[in-house]
Amino acid sequence: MTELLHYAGNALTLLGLFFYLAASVGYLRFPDLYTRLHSVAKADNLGLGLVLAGLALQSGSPIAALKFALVWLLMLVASASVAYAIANRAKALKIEPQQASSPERPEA
Amino acid sequence: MIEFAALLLLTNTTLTLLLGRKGPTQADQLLAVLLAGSNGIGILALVAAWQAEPALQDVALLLAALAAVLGSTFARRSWQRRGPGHD
Amino acid sequence: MSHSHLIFASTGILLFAMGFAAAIVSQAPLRKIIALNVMGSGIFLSFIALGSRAGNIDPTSQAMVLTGIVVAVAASALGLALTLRLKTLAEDGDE
Amino acid sequence: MAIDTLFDALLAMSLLWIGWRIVTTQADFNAVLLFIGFGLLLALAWARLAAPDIALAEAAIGSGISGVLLLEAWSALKQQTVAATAASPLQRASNIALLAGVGLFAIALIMSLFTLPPVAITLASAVDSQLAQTGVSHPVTAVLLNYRGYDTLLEVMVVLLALIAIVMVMNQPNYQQAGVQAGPSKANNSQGSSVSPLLILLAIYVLWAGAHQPGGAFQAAAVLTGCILLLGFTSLGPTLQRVIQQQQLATLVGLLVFGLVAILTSGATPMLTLPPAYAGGLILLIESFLTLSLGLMLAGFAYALAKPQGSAVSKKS
Repeated sequence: MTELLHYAGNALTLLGLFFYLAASVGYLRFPDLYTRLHSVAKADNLGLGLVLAGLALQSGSPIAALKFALVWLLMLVASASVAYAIANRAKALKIEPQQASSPERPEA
Repeated sequence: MIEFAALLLLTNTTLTLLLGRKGPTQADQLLAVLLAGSNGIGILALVAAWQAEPALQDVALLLAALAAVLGSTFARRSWQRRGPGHD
Repeated sequence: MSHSHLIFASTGILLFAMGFAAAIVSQAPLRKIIALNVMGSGIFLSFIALGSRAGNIDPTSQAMVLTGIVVAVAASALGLALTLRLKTLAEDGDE
Repeated sequence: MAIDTLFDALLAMSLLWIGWRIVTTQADFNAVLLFIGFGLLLALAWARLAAPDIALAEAAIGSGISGVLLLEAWSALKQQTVAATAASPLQRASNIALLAGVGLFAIALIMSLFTLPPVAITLASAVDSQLAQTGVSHPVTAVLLNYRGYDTLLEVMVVLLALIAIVMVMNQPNYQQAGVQAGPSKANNSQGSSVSPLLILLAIYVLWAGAHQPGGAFQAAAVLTGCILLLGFTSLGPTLQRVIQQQQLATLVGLLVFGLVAILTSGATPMLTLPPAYAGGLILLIESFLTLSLGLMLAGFAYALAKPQGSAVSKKS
C-alpha cells in the first residue's frame, strides 16, 4: 500500500513538474500580458497543486497534507485576485490584447 | 527522485527569473516574480521532504501568505503608469 | 552537506563585495538601499555558512542573524523614508 | 552526495547572478522585483543550510515585508528618475579602483576560506545544557527570549525608534490615503475578507510553534502585517487605518509588557532571567504582545511610506 502511494506521489510530482515547465514556457513565449496571466495564474498553480498532492501522498502525516492544502488554497486565492487586479489595471491603462491576426511576433 | 524534482524545479525557477522578459509592461516583470514564488514554494515543499525537515513546510506557508500581499500591493498601488487611464 | 558551507560562504562573500561596490557607485538612493540589503544578506550568508561547517548550526548565531534581518528591514525602511523626504524637499525647492 | 552539491552550486550561481542583475540593471523597478526574487532564493539557501528559523524570517520579513516597503517607496518615487550624470574621469578612475580593490578583497577572503581552522567555540552544547530551564524546547527561541532576552528587547526598541523617526520624517503619515488608491476592487475585498482570517490563524500558529519548533514572534508579526496590509486594500481599509492611527498604544504594548517583565524579574541577576517555573508562560505572554506590536510597527512602515492618493508626496505636505 505504501509502495503504491509512493509511486502515485512520484507520478503526481512529475506531472506537476511538467505543468511548472509549461507555465514558464507560456510566460516566456505568450504574445501579450493577458495570455501570460493565464499561464501564470492557471498552469503554475496546477503544477504546484500536483507537486503538493504528490508530497502529501508520500508524507504519511495528515498535518502535512493539511498544510499543503492550505498552501495551495492561499496560492490559488492570491494568484486569482492578483491576476484579476492586474488585468483590471491593464484594461484601465488601455493595454490592448494582441489580436490573433496581429502581424507582430512575440518578442523573446 | 524527490531531490531530482527539486533540482529540476530550481533550474526552472532560475531560468524564469533570468530570462524574465523586460516588459513591455511592468506587470510582465511582476509575473516573473509570482512565477518564481510558486516555484519556490514547490521547491521548499520538496526540500522539506528531501531533508525530512517539516519546518520548511511552514516557510512555504509564509511565502504563499505574503505572495498575496506583494501582488496586491503592486496591482493596487505601484502600477500607476501615467498616460491614458491613469487612476 | 560536505561542500555546502564552502559554496555558500564564498557566495556570501561575493554578494557582500557586489553590494558594497554598488552601494558606493550607484547614484539613486533607492538603489543604494537595495545594494546595502544585498551586502547584508551576503554577510548573513557567510556567517551562517561558516558557522555550519562544524556540522549543526549554533542556535546563538541563528538568533543573531534573525535579529540582523529585522534590524536591516527597520534601517532600510528609515532610509526609504529619508529618500522620499529628500525628493519632497527637492520638488519644493524647484517651485 | 553529488546531488546536494549540484543543488547548492546551482542555487549559489543563481543567487550571484540575480545579485549581479540587482546592482547592474538600469530600471529601479527591475531591481526591486529582482530583490524580492533574491530573498526567495536566499530562503532556499537557508533551508539548505539547515537554518529553518532564518528561512522563515527571510521569507516573511526579508523578502515579503522588504518587498512591500520597496514597492511602496518606488511607487512614491518613480516620478523622479535620478539622471545618471556622466561620471567625471576622476570619478570613473576612482570607481574602477574601488571595484578592483573590492574584487581583490573578495578573492583574498575566499582564498582564506580554504585555510580556516576548525570551529573553535560552539555554544550549542551550552544552550542545550540549560534548555530545560528556559520554558521552551526550541533552542533559537530560548536564545532570543530567555538567554539573550535583553537583546530582543533592545531590538524591538530599535524597530520602534525607526518607526518614530519615519513618521517624523514623512511630516504627515499618509494613513488616510494609504491603500485606498484606485479604490478597493471586488477582488481585493473578497481576497482580504477570505484570506485575512487564514492569515491571523497562520500568525497564531507560527507564534505557538516557536515554543518547540522553528517559528516565533518576528515571523508571526510579519504574517500579521501582511494581514493588516491586505485588509488595508479592502473597503474597510480607511477605517482600519484610522483605528491603527488612533490606537498607538497597541504599538507600544509589546514593549511595555516586555519592559514590565524585565522590571519584575530584575530582582534576579542578570536582567530578564526568567524564573524557570513561569518561564514558558512569560515567554508566551511576551511573544504574543510582541507579535501584535511588531505587526503594527511593520504595517506602520508601509503606511508611512505609502504615496498619498493622486498627487505626489510633496503636494500634500
